[in-house]
Amino acid sequence: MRWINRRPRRGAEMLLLCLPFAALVAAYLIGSAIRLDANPADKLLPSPAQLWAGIQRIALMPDPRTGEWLLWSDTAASLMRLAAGLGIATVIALLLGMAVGLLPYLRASLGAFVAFLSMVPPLALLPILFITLGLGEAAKICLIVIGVAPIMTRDLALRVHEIPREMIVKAETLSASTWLIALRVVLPQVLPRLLTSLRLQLGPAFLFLIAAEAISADAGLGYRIFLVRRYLAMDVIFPYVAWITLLAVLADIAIDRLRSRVFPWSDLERGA
Amino acid sequence: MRWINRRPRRGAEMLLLCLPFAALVAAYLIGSAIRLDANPADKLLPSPAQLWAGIQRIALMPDPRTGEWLLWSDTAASLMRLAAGLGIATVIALLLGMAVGLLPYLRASLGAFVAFLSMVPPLALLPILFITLGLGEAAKICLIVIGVAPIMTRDLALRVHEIPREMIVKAETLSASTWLIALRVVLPQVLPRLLTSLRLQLGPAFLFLIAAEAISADAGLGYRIFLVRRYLAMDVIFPYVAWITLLAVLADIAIDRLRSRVFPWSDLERGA
Amino acid sequence: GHARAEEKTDFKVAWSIYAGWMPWGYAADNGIVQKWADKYGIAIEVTQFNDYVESMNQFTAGGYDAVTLTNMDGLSIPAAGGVDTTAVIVGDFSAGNDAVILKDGTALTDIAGRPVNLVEFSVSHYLLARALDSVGLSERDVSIVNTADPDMVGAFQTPDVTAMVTWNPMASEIAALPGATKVFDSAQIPGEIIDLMVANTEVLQDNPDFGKALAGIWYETTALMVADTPEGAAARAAMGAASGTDGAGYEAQLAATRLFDKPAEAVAFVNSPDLATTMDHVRGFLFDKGLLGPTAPSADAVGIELPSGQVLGDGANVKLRFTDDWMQMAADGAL
Amino acid sequence: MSAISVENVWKEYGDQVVLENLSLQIADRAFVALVGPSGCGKTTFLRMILGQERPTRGRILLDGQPLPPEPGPDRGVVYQRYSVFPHLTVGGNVMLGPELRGARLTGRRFGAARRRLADEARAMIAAVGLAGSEDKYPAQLSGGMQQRLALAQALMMRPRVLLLDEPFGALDPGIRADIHQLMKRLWNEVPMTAVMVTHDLREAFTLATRVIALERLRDRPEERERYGARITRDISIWPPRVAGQRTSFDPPEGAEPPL
Amino acid sequence: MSAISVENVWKEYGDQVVLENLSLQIADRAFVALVGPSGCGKTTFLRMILGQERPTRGRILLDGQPLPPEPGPDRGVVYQRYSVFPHLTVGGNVMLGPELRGARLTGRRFGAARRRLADEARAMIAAVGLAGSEDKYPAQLSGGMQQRLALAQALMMRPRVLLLDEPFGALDPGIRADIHQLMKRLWNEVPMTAVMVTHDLREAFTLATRVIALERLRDRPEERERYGARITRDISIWPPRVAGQRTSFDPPEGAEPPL
Ligand SMILES: Nc1ncnc2c1ncn2[C@@H]1O[C@H](COP(=O)(O)OP(=O)(O)OP(=O)(O)O)[C@@H](O)[C@H]1O
Ligand SMILES: Nc1ncnc2c1ncn2[C@@H]1O[C@H](COP(=O)(O)OP(=O)(O)OP(=O)(O)O)[C@@H](O)[C@H]1O
Ligand SMILES: [Mg+2]
Ligand SMILES: [Mg+2]
Repeated sequence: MRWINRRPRRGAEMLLLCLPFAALVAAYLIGSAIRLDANPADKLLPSPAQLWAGIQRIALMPDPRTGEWLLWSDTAASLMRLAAGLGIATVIALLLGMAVGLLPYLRASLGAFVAFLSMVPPLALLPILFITLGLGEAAKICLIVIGVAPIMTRDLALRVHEIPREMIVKAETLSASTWLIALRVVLPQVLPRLLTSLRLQLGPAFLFLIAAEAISADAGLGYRIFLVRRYLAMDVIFPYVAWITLLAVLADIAIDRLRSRVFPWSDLERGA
Repeated sequence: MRWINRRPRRGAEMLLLCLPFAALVAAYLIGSAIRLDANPADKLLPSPAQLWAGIQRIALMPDPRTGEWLLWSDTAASLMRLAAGLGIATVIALLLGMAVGLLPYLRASLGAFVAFLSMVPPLALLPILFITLGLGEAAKICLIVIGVAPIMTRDLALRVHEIPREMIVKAETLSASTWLIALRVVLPQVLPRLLTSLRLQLGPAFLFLIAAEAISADAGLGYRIFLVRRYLAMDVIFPYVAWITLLAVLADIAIDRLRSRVFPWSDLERGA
Repeated sequence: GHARAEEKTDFKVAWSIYAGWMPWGYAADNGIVQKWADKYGIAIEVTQFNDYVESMNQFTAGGYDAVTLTNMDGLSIPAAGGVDTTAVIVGDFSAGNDAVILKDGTALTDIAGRPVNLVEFSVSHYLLARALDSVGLSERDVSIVNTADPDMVGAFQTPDVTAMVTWNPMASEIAALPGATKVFDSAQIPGEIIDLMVANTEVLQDNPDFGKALAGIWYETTALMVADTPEGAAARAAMGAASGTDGAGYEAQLAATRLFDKPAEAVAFVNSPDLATTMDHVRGFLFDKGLLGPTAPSADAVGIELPSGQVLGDGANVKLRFTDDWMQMAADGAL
Repeated sequence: MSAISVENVWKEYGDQVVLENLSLQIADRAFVALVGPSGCGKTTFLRMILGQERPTRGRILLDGQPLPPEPGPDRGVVYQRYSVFPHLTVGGNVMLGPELRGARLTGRRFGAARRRLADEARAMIAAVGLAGSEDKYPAQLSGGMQQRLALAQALMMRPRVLLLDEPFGALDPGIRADIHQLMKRLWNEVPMTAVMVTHDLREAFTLATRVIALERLRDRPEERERYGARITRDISIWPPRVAGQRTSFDPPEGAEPPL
Repeated sequence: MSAISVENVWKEYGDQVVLENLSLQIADRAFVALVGPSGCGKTTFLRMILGQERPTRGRILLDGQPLPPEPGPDRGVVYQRYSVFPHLTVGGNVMLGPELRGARLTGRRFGAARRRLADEARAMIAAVGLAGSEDKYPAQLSGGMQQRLALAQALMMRPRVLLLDEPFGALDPGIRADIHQLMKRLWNEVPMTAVMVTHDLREAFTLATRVIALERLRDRPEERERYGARITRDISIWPPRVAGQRTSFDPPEGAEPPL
C-alpha cells in the first residue's frame, strides 16, 4: 500500500506525536552530559539538576534583592507590554484595514503606503523610537505596534477586499449605508480573520518585545534573557525560552478557541 | 453616492498614491528643521544636505579607512547571507512541508513539533547557535533558517493538506506512486504557494539578518547600522533603512513576477 | 524634550550596567538619590539601560541630562555629536577590568594574524590599539570582528574565535574558561580608561545644584560600599545581584577597578598631567577611526578642556570638559 | 407601479461592446426571463438595472424616473451565490434589511421593535418553507435552502423590482421544481416586477410572463469587439400570466409534476 | 472482463450505518446509474469500489478477485469537481497517466516515447471534442470542457471500470446534452464497465443500461443512525442497451433532441 494511504492507529499516533519531543530532550541530555564530562564548569548545556536549580531560583523563590518572584514579575511586565502592543496593533489594523479595503479613495492613497511600511525593518528604527518616545513602556509597545500593525492591516484590507462584491451590493439593496455595510456586513466577517492574523503575529510580537526589552528595561522576559546572557547563564535562559514558547502556544490556542466560540459560523464556512 | 462606490479618477489616483509618502517626507523635513534649529549639531534627524553627504560617503566614494564602497560591500555581504538563509529555509520547507502534508505518519509525528518550533523565539537561542556554529556565516544563515523555516514548513504542509483529496485519488487512478504524486501532482501545485510564502518571510528574514549581524560581523547592512548607532550617525542609518526597505520591496516584486512567469496557471486559478 | 539651558528642577540621569556604575542603581533603589535631590530641592529620575550605547545616544539626543560613560565614548559620542559635555565625577578607572584574551597563546605577540572579536569603536578597541602599540604591532596585523558584548562569553567558546578583547564581567568569565589566557589588561595602561558621570554643560552651568547632588550621591554610596561592614557587604551583594552575578563575583570585578571613593583622590587624578597624555592618545585613536565626525580635518577638531584650563585641540569648539569643581566640593565637605 | 424602460442602452468595456442599443419596456408586475448564451451580457444588463453599473450610452427609467446611480432598497437581488451573509443565522439574515433601514446608526433593532420584526421575519421564513431553521447558519443549509433564504431576505424589503441572476442554476432538479413553485406563489402575492436571468429555457417558460433572448448577431472573432448583443427574441407567454391571477392553464398549486 | 460483485457490504462511520448489507452483481461492460436522495451513500459506495474506502463488513470483487485496497489504474474516476490538474495544460493532463505509468522515477516521457504519447493524447483530446485547446489550462476552459478533459484523462488509462460521481451535475442543460452524446459514444467504443452517480433521473435513463436506486428505508431521526441505505429499485433499461451495439430505439447519433 502507498505510504500516502497508510495511517497510524490511535495508540501509535500519540507515540509518534511525542517522538520528536523525546528526541529533542534526549539530544539535549546527551549533549549536556558530554560537555559536562569534558568540563564540569561548562555553562552552555546545564544538567537537569542545574536546570532545576535555575528554575527554582527564578520561579519558586523570591529574589533576595527585590523580594520578587523573578519569572512571574518578568512575565507580568512582558505580557502587559505584549497585550498593549498587540491590542493597539489590532485596533489599528481593524480600523485602517477595513477603511482601506472598503473605500476606493483610501485604497488608492494608503494601499501602497501600508505595503511599504510593512517592509521597513523596525529593529533599525529602534534608536529613533527610543529617542522620540523615551524609554518607558511607550517605546516598547510602539515597537510591537510598528512591527506587526502594517502586516495585519495589509492582511485585513486584503480580506475585506476579497469579500464578494455581490455581498456588498446585496447589503446596498437592503438599504445599508457605507457605515452600516462596514458595521454589520464587513466587520463581523473579517473579525475571525483578524483573530487568525493576530495569532500569526504572536511570534513576531514576542520577537520585537524581546528586542525592545534587551535595550532598556528593568523587568521582562527579554530583559532577563539579555541580562544573564552576559554570564551565559543557560540555566536561566533555557527555562525562559521554554516558558516564552509555552506562553506563545497557549496564546495561540486561546485566540483560536475564542474565535471559534465567538464566531461559530467561521468554523462552518471553513468546512464548506 | 456612498463613499464605497466613489472611485478616484486616473489622475487623482497617482496623486493619492503619492500623498502619504509626501506627508512622511514633509513630517521629516519639519522635524529635522526644528531640531537643527535648537541644536545645529543635532544628529537625530539630519538635514537633507547632511543626508546627502552621508549617502555620498557610504555609497559614492570609497571609505578612506578600508578603501571599500561601504554600502555596496555591506549589501553584498547581507544579500549573500539572506539568499543562503532563505534558500535553505525554502528547501527545508519544501521537503519537510510536502512530506508532512502528504504522509499521515509524518504528519502525526512532526505536525505538532513543527508548530512548536515555529513558536520558539529564535533570538533567545542566539548564544547556543553561536557556540555550536561559531561566529562565522554559518550562525547567521542558521538564524535566518531557524527563524523562517518552521513557519514556511507549517504553511506548506497546510497547503499540501488542502489539495483536494479527489485530486490525489485521481492521480492514484492514473497509476501514480507516492513519489510520483509528490513529484508531479503536489510539488508543482505548491511551488507557487512556496514562493508566496517566501515573500511573506522576507520581512522576518531581514529582521533576523539584522539581529545576527548586530551580534557579530565585519560587514553587512545590520552590522553597519548597529556600528554607527554607537555615534548616532542617523545620516547613515536612514539611508540604510531606506535601502533595506527598497531591497525588500524589490525582492517581493521580483519573487511575485517569477511566480507569475514560471507558473502562469497560478494566476488563472486565483481569478477563478 | 531637548535638555535646554535654563533653570529647572527635574533632571534625568541614565546609567547602564557595569561594575563601576552599579552604585548609581543602588543609590536610586535605596533612597540615596532621593535624599540628595530633596536636599537641593530638585527631582532626579535615574533610569537603568540594558544597552550602554543606547544610554549615550539618549544623552546625545537630549533626552537625558547626565549619563555614565567612559572618557573615550564621551569624546566620540556626545562631544563629537555637538553636545557640550562636562565630566562631573570621575568614578573610577579600569585597572584590569578590560582585557585582551587569547586562546592557545601565552603572549600578546601571538595575536598577530588572528581575527580579534571585540565591540568595534569601544574602549576594547582602544585597549587593543594600545596593546598592539606596546609590542610594536598595529591594527593592520590583525582583523577586527565586531561582536556584541552580551555574547562574548558564548562566542569565545566557538572554534573560530581565538582572540578577544572585552570588559568585565565577561572578561573574567572568559579568562576562567579552559585554554584562555589573559595577555594584556587595562592595569597595564592605568588611568586611560576612565569611567565618568557626565552632564550637559549648559544644564550644569545653569543648575550647579544638580552637579552637587550627583557628587553627594556618588560619594555617599561609594563610602557605604567600600566599608568593611555588614552594610557594606550587603550593598556589594545587592549591586552584584543587580548586575546578574553575586557578591563574590562583583567583588572580583571591583578588584580590577580603581574606584575613587574618596573625592580628594579623584581631584588629584584629574589634575595630574597624565590626563592630558591619555586624552591625546584617545583623540588620536578616535580620529584614526573616523569617529570625530566624517568631516573632522584632524584630531584637533573637538576641543577638550582640562581642569587647569588647558585646551587640547580646537579652543573654539570645546565640547568635552574635565573639571574638579564638584569633586573638590565633596572633598571640602561643602555639599 | 414599477415599470422599467430601457432606452437605447449601450454598454462597453473599454473597446469591447457588450450590449448594443437595447430598448425595452417592462410592464409593472411583469416577470421577465432573460435567456441567452454565456457571455452575451445578461448579468451586465441586470447589473445596470441594479445600479451596480452604468450604461455607456442611453438611459434606464424606473416609473419614468432615472435610476439612482447605485443599488438601493427599491431593487432587490438574488445571485446564484453569495446572496446571503454567512455570519448571520437564517433569522439574522432575514431581519437584516429592515434592521438596516430602521436603525441608521447601529443597524440593530432592540426591544419591542425587534420583537415585531422577528415575528415578521418568522412569517417570511415560514413562507419560503424554512420554518424551524431560524437559528441555523447558511453553511448548515443545503443549496436550495440558501436560495430560499436569499429570496426571503430580498422580499423583506418589499422591493419594487426583484432581480434574479441564475438563482436556481446550482440546484438539483427536484429541489428546483420545489423552488419554482415557491417563486410563482411569491410573485403572485408580493407586488413586484421580476427580471430573472436563466440558462434553462424550461425554467424561463415555467415562470415568466415574457421571455427575452439576448444574442450577439455578429459573433465572428473579428466582429466580437465591435458589435454587442441585441434582443433577438421577445416572446410573451400565452395564455398570458397575470400576477395575482392564476390561469386555468397553470396546474393547481402543489400538483407541479416532478421533472 | 470486468464484472463487479458486491457481497453483503456494510459501511459504517463510527456508530452511523451508511450502507446496510448491499449485494449486487454488475455485469461486464454494463453502465450502471446510481440514483438516490442526497446523503444516502452513493458517493460512499463509489469510493469503496474505487478503493478509497474499505467496507466495514462484506467484500467487493472485481472479476472474482478481491479489490486492491487502494485506487489504481484499473479503475478510473471522474468527479464533479477537482478531476483535472490545474497546473497542467489540456495536453499535459491527458498525457499524465501514461507518463506516470511509463516513467516510474521521473513521471515524464522524453523523445520518441513522448512524441508517440502526444499523438495518442491528441487523438483522445479530439475524441472528446477539445481539439485545438491542447495548450490551455483548465482554468481557461468552461465547466463542460473541463469535464470532457477529465473523461479524456481517465480514458487514456483504458480503465476496466470507470466511476463517475455526478460528473455533469454542474453543467448547463445544453452542454450536458452534448456531453451525454459523447459519453454514449465513448462507452460504446472503449471496453469498460461504468458506474455513474447522478441526481438527474433523466440522465440516468438516457445513459445507463441499468438504474439502481439507493434509499434509506427507515429514515425517522431515531432510526437514522442504526439503519443504512439499501437498494430499493433495480431497473434494467428496456430495450436493453449493449455496449458496441446501438438499438433501433436509440436515436441516430447527433440527432439527440435538445432538452
Ligand atoms: N467588469 C468587466 N470588465 C470587462 N469586461 C467585462 C466585465 N464584466 C463583464 N465583462 C464582459 O462582458 C461580457 C458579458 O458578461 P456577462 O457576465 O454580462 O455575461 P452573461 O451573459 O451573464 O454570461 P453568463 O451566462 O456566463 O453569466 C463578457 O464578455 C465579459 O467578459
Ligand atoms: N468520512 C466520513 N466520515 C463520517 N461520515 C461520512 C463520511 N463520508 C460520508 N459520511 C456520511 O455518510 C453518508 C453518506 O454520504 P455520501 O457522501 O456517500 O452521500 P451521497 O449519497 O453521495 O450524497 P450526495 O448526493 O449529497 O453526494 C452521509 O450521511 C455522510 O454524512
Ligand atoms: Mg451571468
Ligand atoms: Mg455524493
